[in-house]
Amino acid sequence: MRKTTALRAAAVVTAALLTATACSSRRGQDAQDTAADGACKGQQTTGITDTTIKLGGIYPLSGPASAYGTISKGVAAYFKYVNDKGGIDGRKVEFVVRDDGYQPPKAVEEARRLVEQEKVFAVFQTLGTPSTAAVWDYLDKQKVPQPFVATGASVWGTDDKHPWTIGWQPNYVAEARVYAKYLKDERPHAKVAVLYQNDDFGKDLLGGFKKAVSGSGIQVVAQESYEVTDPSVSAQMANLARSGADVLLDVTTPKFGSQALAADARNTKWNPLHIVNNVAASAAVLRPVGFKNVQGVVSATYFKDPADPQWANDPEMKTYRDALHKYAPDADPDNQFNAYGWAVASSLHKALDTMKCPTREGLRDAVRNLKDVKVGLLLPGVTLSTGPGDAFPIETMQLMRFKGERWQLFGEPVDTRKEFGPLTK
Amino acid sequence: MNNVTASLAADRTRQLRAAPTVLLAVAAVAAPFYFAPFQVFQLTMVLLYAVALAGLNLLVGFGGQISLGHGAFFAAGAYSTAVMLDRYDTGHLATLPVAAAGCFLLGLGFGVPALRLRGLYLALVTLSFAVFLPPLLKRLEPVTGGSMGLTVDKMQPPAWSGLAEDQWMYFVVLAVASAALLLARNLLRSRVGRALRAVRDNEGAAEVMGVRLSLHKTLAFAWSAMFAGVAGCLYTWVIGFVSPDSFSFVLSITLLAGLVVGGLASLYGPLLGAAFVMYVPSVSQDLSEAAPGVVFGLLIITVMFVAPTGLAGLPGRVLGAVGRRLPRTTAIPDRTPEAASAPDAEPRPTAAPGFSPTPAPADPAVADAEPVGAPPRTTEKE
Amino acid sequence: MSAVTELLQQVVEGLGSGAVYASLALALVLIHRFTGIVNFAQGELAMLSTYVAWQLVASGMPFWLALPVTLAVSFAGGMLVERIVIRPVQGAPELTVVIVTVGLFIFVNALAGLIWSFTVKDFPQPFPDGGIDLAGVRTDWSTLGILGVVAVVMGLLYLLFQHTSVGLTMRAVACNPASARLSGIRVGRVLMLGWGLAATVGAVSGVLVAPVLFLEPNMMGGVLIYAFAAATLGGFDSPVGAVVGGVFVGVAETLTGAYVDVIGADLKVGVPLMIILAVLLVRPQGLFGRAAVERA
Amino acid sequence: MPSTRAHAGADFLNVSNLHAGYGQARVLQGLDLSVARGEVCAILGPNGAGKTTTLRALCGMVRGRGSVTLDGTELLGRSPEQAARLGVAHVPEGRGTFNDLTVEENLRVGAHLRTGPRRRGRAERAAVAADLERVHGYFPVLRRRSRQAAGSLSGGEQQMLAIGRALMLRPALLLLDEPSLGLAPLVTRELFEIVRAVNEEERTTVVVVEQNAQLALDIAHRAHVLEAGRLVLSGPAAQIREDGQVAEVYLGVSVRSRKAG
Repeated sequence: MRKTTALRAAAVVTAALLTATACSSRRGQDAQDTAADGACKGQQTTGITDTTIKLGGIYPLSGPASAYGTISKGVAAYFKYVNDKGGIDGRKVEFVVRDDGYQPPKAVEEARRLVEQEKVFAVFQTLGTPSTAAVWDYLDKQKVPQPFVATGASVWGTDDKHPWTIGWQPNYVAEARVYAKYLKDERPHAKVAVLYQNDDFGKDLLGGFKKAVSGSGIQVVAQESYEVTDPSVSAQMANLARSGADVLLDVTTPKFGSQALAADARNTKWNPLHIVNNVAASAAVLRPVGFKNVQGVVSATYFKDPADPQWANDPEMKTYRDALHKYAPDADPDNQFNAYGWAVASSLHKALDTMKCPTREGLRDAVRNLKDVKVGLLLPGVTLSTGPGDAFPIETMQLMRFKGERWQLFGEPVDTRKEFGPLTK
Repeated sequence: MNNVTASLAADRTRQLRAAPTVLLAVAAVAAPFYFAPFQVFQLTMVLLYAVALAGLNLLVGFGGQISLGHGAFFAAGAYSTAVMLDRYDTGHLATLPVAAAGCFLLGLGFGVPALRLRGLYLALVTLSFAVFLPPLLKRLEPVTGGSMGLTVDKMQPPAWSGLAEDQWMYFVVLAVASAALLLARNLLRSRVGRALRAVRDNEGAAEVMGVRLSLHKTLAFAWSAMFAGVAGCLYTWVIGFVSPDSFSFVLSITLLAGLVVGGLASLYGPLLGAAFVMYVPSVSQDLSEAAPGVVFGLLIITVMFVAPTGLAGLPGRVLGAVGRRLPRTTAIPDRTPEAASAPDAEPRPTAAPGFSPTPAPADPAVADAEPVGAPPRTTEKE
Repeated sequence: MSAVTELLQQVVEGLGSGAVYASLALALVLIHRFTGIVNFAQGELAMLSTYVAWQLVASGMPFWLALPVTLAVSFAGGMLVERIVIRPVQGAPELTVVIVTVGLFIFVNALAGLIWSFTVKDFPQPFPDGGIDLAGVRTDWSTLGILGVVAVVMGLLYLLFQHTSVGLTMRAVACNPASARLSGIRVGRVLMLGWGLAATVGAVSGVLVAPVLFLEPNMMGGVLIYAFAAATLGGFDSPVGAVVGGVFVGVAETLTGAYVDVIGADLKVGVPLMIILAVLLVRPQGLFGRAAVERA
Repeated sequence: MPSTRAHAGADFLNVSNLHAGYGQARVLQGLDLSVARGEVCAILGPNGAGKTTTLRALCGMVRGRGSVTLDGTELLGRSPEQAARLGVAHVPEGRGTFNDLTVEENLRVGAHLRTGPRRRGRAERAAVAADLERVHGYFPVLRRRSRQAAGSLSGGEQQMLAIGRALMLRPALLLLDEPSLGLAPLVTRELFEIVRAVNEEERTTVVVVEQNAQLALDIAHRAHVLEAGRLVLSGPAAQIREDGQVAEVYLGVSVRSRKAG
């Protein structure tokens, strides 16, 4: 008898719940997905109307990688600036930022939230290789564009199973090729020691470098890795110093970049040519080390460093600084990540402008068909180019050397695709 | 006649007690038809974390041993599943028993040295293990895919079910989680569970009672690791992507924090803790766009202030219906939650066992001291 | 470079990292000794103190004036944290207190990021640049400086505990709080004092390591694990043990990273694990702990 | 039955209608008793009668309701450290020595209230030295073990140390909780003799809780018997010792397991 009562209760509750479900289910929201008519018939227009466009970004605002979270501020500032000027082709941008704490499962959750609840037009951007890799299958299945992801892993360009995902910044292999070319030209018999971060970023760059110098007189004689969780790289630097190499390739993120540069400066017995990779080449990284300690350090870049006085009068830089001041007053305009956000957002603006259809498919195709698109904060000579067989928007970088209190660009911009051929898996 | 009334009354109470469980079950089954897919996904993740927390609960809540390395077992389960799917193309279902058994054995291996380590020291050793695992996974690149991680197929709903992917995943995880939570419950009601609690409450007494201490402590570790491994396996099914940096020591600390926030040594604690871990970061972001961490940190502290014994113990505290712990001549009034939250509460570490770094062996208060982390027994739901 | 010189150079490198670990381990041990809890937020509090010092210097105060001000602020801050954050959960299960410190960790880390951003700050180096060369082995002044200051702090703590009546009171509370109260000691105040002291030692640690590690909100996160290892090795109750443990962990980690190829730099983080495990299996109370220290 | 309020009025320690317990467990339910100045008073009773709880309520370790006055000052609602400042020295069950500290340090902690930061004049130091001397006089063994860690002492020595530390407080009221616990009979007897000497020489009022009723009654002037949190009997120690009924009821109980409740 007890059992029947319980069962009956359960049945009643189930019935009630099912009724409630039928009446107010939130699942039905999928029906709101919209499609276009006319020439673009059948294509998805979710998240885009004649007057609005909704984008969603996933950044680490908390946790160990929160230093990069500020990119979202640069992006948001750009969109606010554009909206005040009338929007993108008359469409006001609504930009939703979600925090994934640099954790892949959280990124999946937020991607689903953006697509299913926020109904964004595209996921712009995801940050970091793990988070991007965790969501690209899902976005591909949902046919949601994932343009200009904030990670330089080469896989975004070499992969052919995810047409909806594309990178933006020069991939790490391309950057490695720039350094390889420089060394081949300047120091054909260099013995190179490498300090690298033990993750996709460090390994991609190191691997690309080794491949690019293979067959030349350049040798990698020592390599030491560190974990992001390590307190310092001084022990690694001591080991590299033992190798007696004459070139140090420094593949680090900002804090470790400062540490490595400082360790190199401290060690008066070992004076290699110090090549620091782009991520750690901001003036903000070099200043704490002391400018006198980083003279002659070489790096490569593709966008204008806001902390570098040589761009102080650059019109786009001025616009950027004014806009950041106005729309993101708590963000530091000197921080290169804010400038990165601005540059990538204006790149998306250009891509949206070239869409044939104002649809998700339109954006997917537009970002894969960019022809020498110029973007204000990118270096002169660096443009966005993609096409069939080329899913790497930026592959050109220019070398620079630190002198006095600023970076000095030297040589011609290096188009790695031209120099080394297209990158394949 | 009296007997009949009494048994009827007992039936009534049993029904009353069963009612929330039944309601919960019905709600659990109906949820994926009501909520949006991403919300269903969130619920799936809650269940998944609840499995891991239930395992941790066996060890910390009932065994009295602190592990800050359960993220590592979680990772082991996730990676073994991903590798099987990626390299050997086994079906999804085949990975579950392997992950479970593998982690059980791993836990058994860990349980042996854990015997010699207590409290703090065990926590630190397990924490170092959790720190060590990501670089190790990167080193084993040929198998684990290195720092790029492995992308594997998620589980797909069979055609006959007529369910969407998120719904199907939800039900699969629901089934596994229910089984796991039931198993945890039964484990605790079995001889093993009683032995575990005896060990927690008083090792000396447990030994006198003839409990084979070392065996049970090792087994507790193994079971606990198995649950974490199963959760890891589910993780791979649901997320379809594993990478070393997904399993940093932050995961281990998050798991422990989730468990304590949810409520140690309680059956619903793991579910509440999992929900906390899952939803509160999002809530934090809604409250403060600029620095979600500030809000998240404050929320953890606030919850611990309001519910020092975890969320599961909160209703009881609010109702004031907690049967307070019966004192003995050595009773420790200071450790009851009431004393802690009373407005005029002063720091009364007087008798808090484990408080003094060197408990005087002669002090009888220590003899029935609770182990580190054990909650006052009032929160037990059993 | 001969093999011996090279080995010695590696040992010196290890001493450098070891000094960093030891300095934070000292603060950890202090709190544990007086309150019996492991303070996960210790490193973050030290980082916060360092930002205070940085802010003072950045606003024009000379370093040697900013330092005592920072130490005083940290002392008061530590007492305040005990009073506001820790005392409300004093009677709760120990794990609850530990989780509160985890919450504090997250809070302080995010707060520092909010106020000072995650950009690396340059922190004035109190020690002269360069170093000395002894038989081909180069030691930076900063390494020597950190080791020296850590030794001095350790010595001061020893004097405080062993030769002052405040120290006696503190040790009595650490040993048996119940009896301490019965002797009329205001345990609450002593606990606040303990937190204040630990925060001060942490501030010293932060200021020492900031020029080497570079100041940003995650500066101390990585150090914490090693400081745990150092403290465990030293028995978690002894300041001397913490320092010896820290130096030992630093040297062992550097040497294995350099000479044991199987381990290499990427897996050297496993060294503290092996050390902790080995030490605890042989001597569960750590190198400097007393047998009775083993805690339930 | 003799009156439960034997000689009220001019009492040094006065307990009236004391309720105390732990959580929901009420141990003392309206206890009344009084102790005259300079008296040694024994509290006896079966396990769980509330003897230890009474002492804990007196020194503030356990909260109580009702009234406890010491020389007219209310003790209830005070913390142990406040009670200590009023001259209540409690030697807890299990002794509660500072095992990591040396014997001398233990004693110095006992004098803590007189050597606090604001009181470290020459006179105070001399007074502490004199107190050390005094305690060493009662317990010569503590002088010999001065530099030894308290944890390394034997049980009897630890108990002496605990009492010595309490005496360093120059207490007005000395509370002893089961001083004989775990000690050999010979040691216990010695200990009780010293307590008697302290009482006689310094006129310190002593309240002792003891399972070994015989011993306690030997040194006590008066005795109170508790049962289930209430006073059931009180009177001069000699009288109670002679009373066959008490011996039967009370000593009979005391033979049973010591720590079951």
